[in-house]
Amino acid sequence: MNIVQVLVNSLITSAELGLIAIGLSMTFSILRFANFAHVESAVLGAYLVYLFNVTLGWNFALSILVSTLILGTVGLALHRFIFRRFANSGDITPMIASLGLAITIRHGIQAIWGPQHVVYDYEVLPGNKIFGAFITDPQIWILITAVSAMVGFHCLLQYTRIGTAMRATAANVDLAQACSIDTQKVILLVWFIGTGFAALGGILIGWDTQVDPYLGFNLVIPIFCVVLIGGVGSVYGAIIGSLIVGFAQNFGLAFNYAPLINLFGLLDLGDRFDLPAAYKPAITYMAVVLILLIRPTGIIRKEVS
Amino acid sequence: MEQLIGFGIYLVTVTCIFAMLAMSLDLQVGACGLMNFGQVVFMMVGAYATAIAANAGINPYACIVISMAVAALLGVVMSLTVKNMGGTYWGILSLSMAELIRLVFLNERWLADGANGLSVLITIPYFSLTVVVSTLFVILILRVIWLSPFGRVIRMIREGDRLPLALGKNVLLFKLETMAIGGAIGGLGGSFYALLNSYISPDDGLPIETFIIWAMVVVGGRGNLLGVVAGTVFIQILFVGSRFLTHIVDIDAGVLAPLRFVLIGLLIMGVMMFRPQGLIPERKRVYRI
Amino acid sequence: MALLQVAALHSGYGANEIIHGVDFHVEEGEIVTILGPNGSGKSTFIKTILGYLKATKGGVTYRGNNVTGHSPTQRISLGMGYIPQLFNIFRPLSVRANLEMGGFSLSKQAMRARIEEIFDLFPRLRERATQNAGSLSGGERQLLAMGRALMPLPRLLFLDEPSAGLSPKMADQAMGHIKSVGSKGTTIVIVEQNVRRALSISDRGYVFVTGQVEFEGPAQAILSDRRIREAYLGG
Amino acid sequence: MERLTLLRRALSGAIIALGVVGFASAAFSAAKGDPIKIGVIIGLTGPNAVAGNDGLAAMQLAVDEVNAAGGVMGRPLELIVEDNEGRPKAGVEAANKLADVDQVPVVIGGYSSAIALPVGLVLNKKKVVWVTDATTNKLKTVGPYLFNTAGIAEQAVALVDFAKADSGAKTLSGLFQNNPIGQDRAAVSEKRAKEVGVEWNHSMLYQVGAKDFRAELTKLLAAKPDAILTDIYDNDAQIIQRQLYEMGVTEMSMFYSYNLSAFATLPPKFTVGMKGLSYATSGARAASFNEKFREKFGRIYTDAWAPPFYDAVWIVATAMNLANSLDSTEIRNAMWPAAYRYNGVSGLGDKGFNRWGMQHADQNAQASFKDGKIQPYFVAGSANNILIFRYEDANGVPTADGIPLAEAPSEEELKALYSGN
Repeated sequence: MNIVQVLVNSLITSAELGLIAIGLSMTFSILRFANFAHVESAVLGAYLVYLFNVTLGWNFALSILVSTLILGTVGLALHRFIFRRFANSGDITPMIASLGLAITIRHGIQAIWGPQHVVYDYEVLPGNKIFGAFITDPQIWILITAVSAMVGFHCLLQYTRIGTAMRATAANVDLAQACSIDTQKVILLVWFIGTGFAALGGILIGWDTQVDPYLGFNLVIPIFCVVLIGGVGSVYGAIIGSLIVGFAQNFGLAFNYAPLINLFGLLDLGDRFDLPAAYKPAITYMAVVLILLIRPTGIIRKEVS
Repeated sequence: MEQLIGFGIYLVTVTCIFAMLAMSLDLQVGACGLMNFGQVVFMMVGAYATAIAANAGINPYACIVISMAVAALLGVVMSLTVKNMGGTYWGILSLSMAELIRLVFLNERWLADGANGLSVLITIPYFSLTVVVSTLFVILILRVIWLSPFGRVIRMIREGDRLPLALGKNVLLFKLETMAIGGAIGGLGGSFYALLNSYISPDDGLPIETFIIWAMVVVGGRGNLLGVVAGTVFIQILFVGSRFLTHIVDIDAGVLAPLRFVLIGLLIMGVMMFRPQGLIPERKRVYRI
Repeated sequence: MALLQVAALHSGYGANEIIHGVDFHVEEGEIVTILGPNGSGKSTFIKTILGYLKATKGGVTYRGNNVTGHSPTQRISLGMGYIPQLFNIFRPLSVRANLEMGGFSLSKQAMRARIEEIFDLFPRLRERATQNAGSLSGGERQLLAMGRALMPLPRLLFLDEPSAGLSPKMADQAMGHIKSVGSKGTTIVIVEQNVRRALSISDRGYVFVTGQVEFEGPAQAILSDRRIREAYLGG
Repeated sequence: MERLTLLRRALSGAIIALGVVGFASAAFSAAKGDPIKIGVIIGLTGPNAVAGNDGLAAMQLAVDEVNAAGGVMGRPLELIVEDNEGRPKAGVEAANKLADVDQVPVVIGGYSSAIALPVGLVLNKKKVVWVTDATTNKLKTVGPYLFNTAGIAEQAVALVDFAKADSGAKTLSGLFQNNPIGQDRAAVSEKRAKEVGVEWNHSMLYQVGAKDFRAELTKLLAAKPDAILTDIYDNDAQIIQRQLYEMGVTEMSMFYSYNLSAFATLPPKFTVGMKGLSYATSGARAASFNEKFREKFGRIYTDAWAPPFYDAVWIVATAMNLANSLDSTEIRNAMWPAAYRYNGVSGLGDKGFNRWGMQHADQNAQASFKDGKIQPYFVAGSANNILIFRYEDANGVPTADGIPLAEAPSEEELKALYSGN
């Protein structure tokens, strides 16, 4: 087994999950409901890039920028026309509404673009060879974007006034209002950044793989797992969560468990005990079960009032 | 005409089965605040228990009882993971447990023929009638539970552990009992599901089914049995009724199919926007302690 | 003219009305205590005044402005301040960030100066400036809550049960702090269950029972009225 | 057996001739009157949406042709299409609706066995003919109203033989989707590999719809098998091929696919040297189907099961004409002779049903990718690229399952076949 390749694969998986999870974690902590439409926004963003880049023939980078901004605005509209009215209805009502919205977006996309996958106007090449492992340019971009996002979010939340206001709003909305923080503005900003960032994540995943209407549907549960493993509302939690899931999925399959099962030489039950690939999705779920049983509020324990 | 009645009977039967699953979820969510995102696992395990037992030649009625027992036991096991976990955290944990169980059924061909699933070649006489009567019985039982002291305590737990703990209630025990009852009802629904379709496969236990059951509960009205039944009927009508679009709208079936879901999604969202507490909301009562 | 004038106020949660027509006023510079048994609507009342709940009937006039329809944020910017009962600090934020949030509407310079003033007022907070608020002791949290609320120099400060969860000694200290803040010119409304301690620093008091004002008068009068004490305030 | 083949060739020739005459006279004989409705249950949304839409398109193409050629009993044929949403529950709901409300005598569809089986059970109970192309061996057990126009899993051993003969592989690995068809393929391939003395490394079963297959692929390549068998569909095929290419696999000749058409829309460089089985094997007739499909829908189909769906419509239309009735049992009885005479676009055109209503034989063509296009492929030293599976005994004589029936089995015979149920 090429361990460097497994390592690289792990990092890419983590970065792809993390890109969307960071936005979801932040919006989750402020909006306080599980937004199932978050990941569908990612897919919509990815399709918009297809529209601009392939159908209309725009420059790729420009397409990404415009699409991300449009989706950020879509986020504002979603809040204004749909989710704002759930401010006092607890967390379950908006969750089911977002489920309805997700169904609508997903199938709206299929009605427009069909079920077949689409790809961007981009030449796929064999990856760059680094220490015996292959990594492609889009993957490098994904890693760069994920790391920049991590640093960017950190700086936003820690060193800017509006970022601190976001953390304050996440911690205690009533008190934030008592501080004359315009929490409505904060929430709008969170929708804008969160949805725009989801779109960016979706676009990059689409760039690295392909775009189809079920891109989000197949990602939504793993991403919720990542967010909750890490701890809702913590950007660092989302990063740690995605690293855990990414590494567990790749190393979980690569590892030969024979030494463990033979109790390191005490038994001789065979020399290969691999985890069947069919159980790859189970790795994420096992991680959720184990981690939440040990730490019921995720790895980064947030002190929320 | 006879066939239309047959379709009506089928719809009533399948709606009753899902009403049971929805009421079981409502007992956990609407009453006890347990955000079970893995509800479908009760149905799947119940259906598989019936299928496996039936293939072993066990009496159909005994199969139903076995299904209820197995699902109730699963409910107990799941409740042991709740502890003081927050709503969505346990939601994802329960979803993970449900998916792990489904993956075992999917991947272990020796257990239940893997992805191909199991046929259930037994029937019980007056099946649809049995399902309807069982549903009414479940409604009655849940109504009694709701009004009982037990029901009052679990509704108190829904609002947070603090008050019931302060009153000296063993919160975990109550959650365990709730999950066991919810599991048994879900297992009953699952057993009927297997008998209705004569078949069960891992695809019947996909997470999407859980979310549809959730929509039934929330659209109908959490914490109100009548509301939950109404929600089940509503969602069922959405999914089955929208099939008749084919007869009204003359566009390509490949485009109509996703548009049908656009409509379903919009209607679910619309009900939530304009009736956030559901079609028939819970009547809040004030209790003096 | 009164600083705050409330006339025939009705409010509650949804269809469930809790406040049934309350008249209430606060004069500039006063310390006023709202008393009453559990469930008498004291917290609901001040949440309505602050705009967290909508008044179904009646009006709130503050410094001559009708603020009945204003949002909490608007009222705060007009100079109201509010320290909620239990969740009154941002636990994940540092002490300094808490104060910064308190002075969210201030300019950068004014904020820095104001934080120094708060640190001078409560030196304990200066020692803990970079610590997470969640790690403070109960008394320090009360100080921080107060400091946070004082950041924008409010003219009218509402405190919801400032002594809740504090030991008697710390509760006494908290009252001392409140009194000293009041003596610097801030008008204060306290909601309290601990009658004696709150009234001892107050000018006037209101007694709420089932969403209505049962009695209103000078603090000393309430303290010395055995009938009121026995009927409503548990001695 | 020789005589049988000759007879069938002659019959096929006659049918083709008839078909040509039919098309020639199409202009005069286009169907008129109230349409005759048959049902379709297929996945138009959900995980099988790509395959479902391809299958539906193939059926629509066949319906157009049937109607141009005179329709069914002189009336046009019409499809009532129901989406199975990729959920067994939705499939069963649709089956009940089609049987009870629309009261169609025949329903075509399927794809996923997890849906085709419960739908088949419902339709058999209601005596509605169910024509599917699902692959699980269990289809045999459902009942006498079920027909299958594609080979079932136990017939799909040809790829192992192909890979062994072509590459001389000593070890094989498999990469299959983790669903009924993939699991069946894995089991059948592994069994066959052991039979022909090839070491079976392992079967890698991947999750349909996932976007990240690098862990699976890395492990697959690390085991260094001589050849890799794959059963990959639709959107997954694109990503898997791309990720292989990105991981430095620029030459794909070690890959043998059960479903070569899944890769037909890919950039040619992703499929260099890739080999596998093509199900649309019936020469000019299949080529013409491919061309007509592209013309009508402006795209090529990527699902191997689109041609058998096209055949299914034609067989049903023929059966209805033969039965000259809308009674489902009479149509069912006409299904055997209809398929016996019909010359299809899939599986060498020979679509005869055995007594179970399954294909009596499964025929695939060996093919490979050249410049992104599927071409016939011949193993070195062989002039034949058609792989036929037929149920035979040790002496090469077809067993009962390997004989196509020209007439329906008797009721008693059918009852005996399904008496276990």
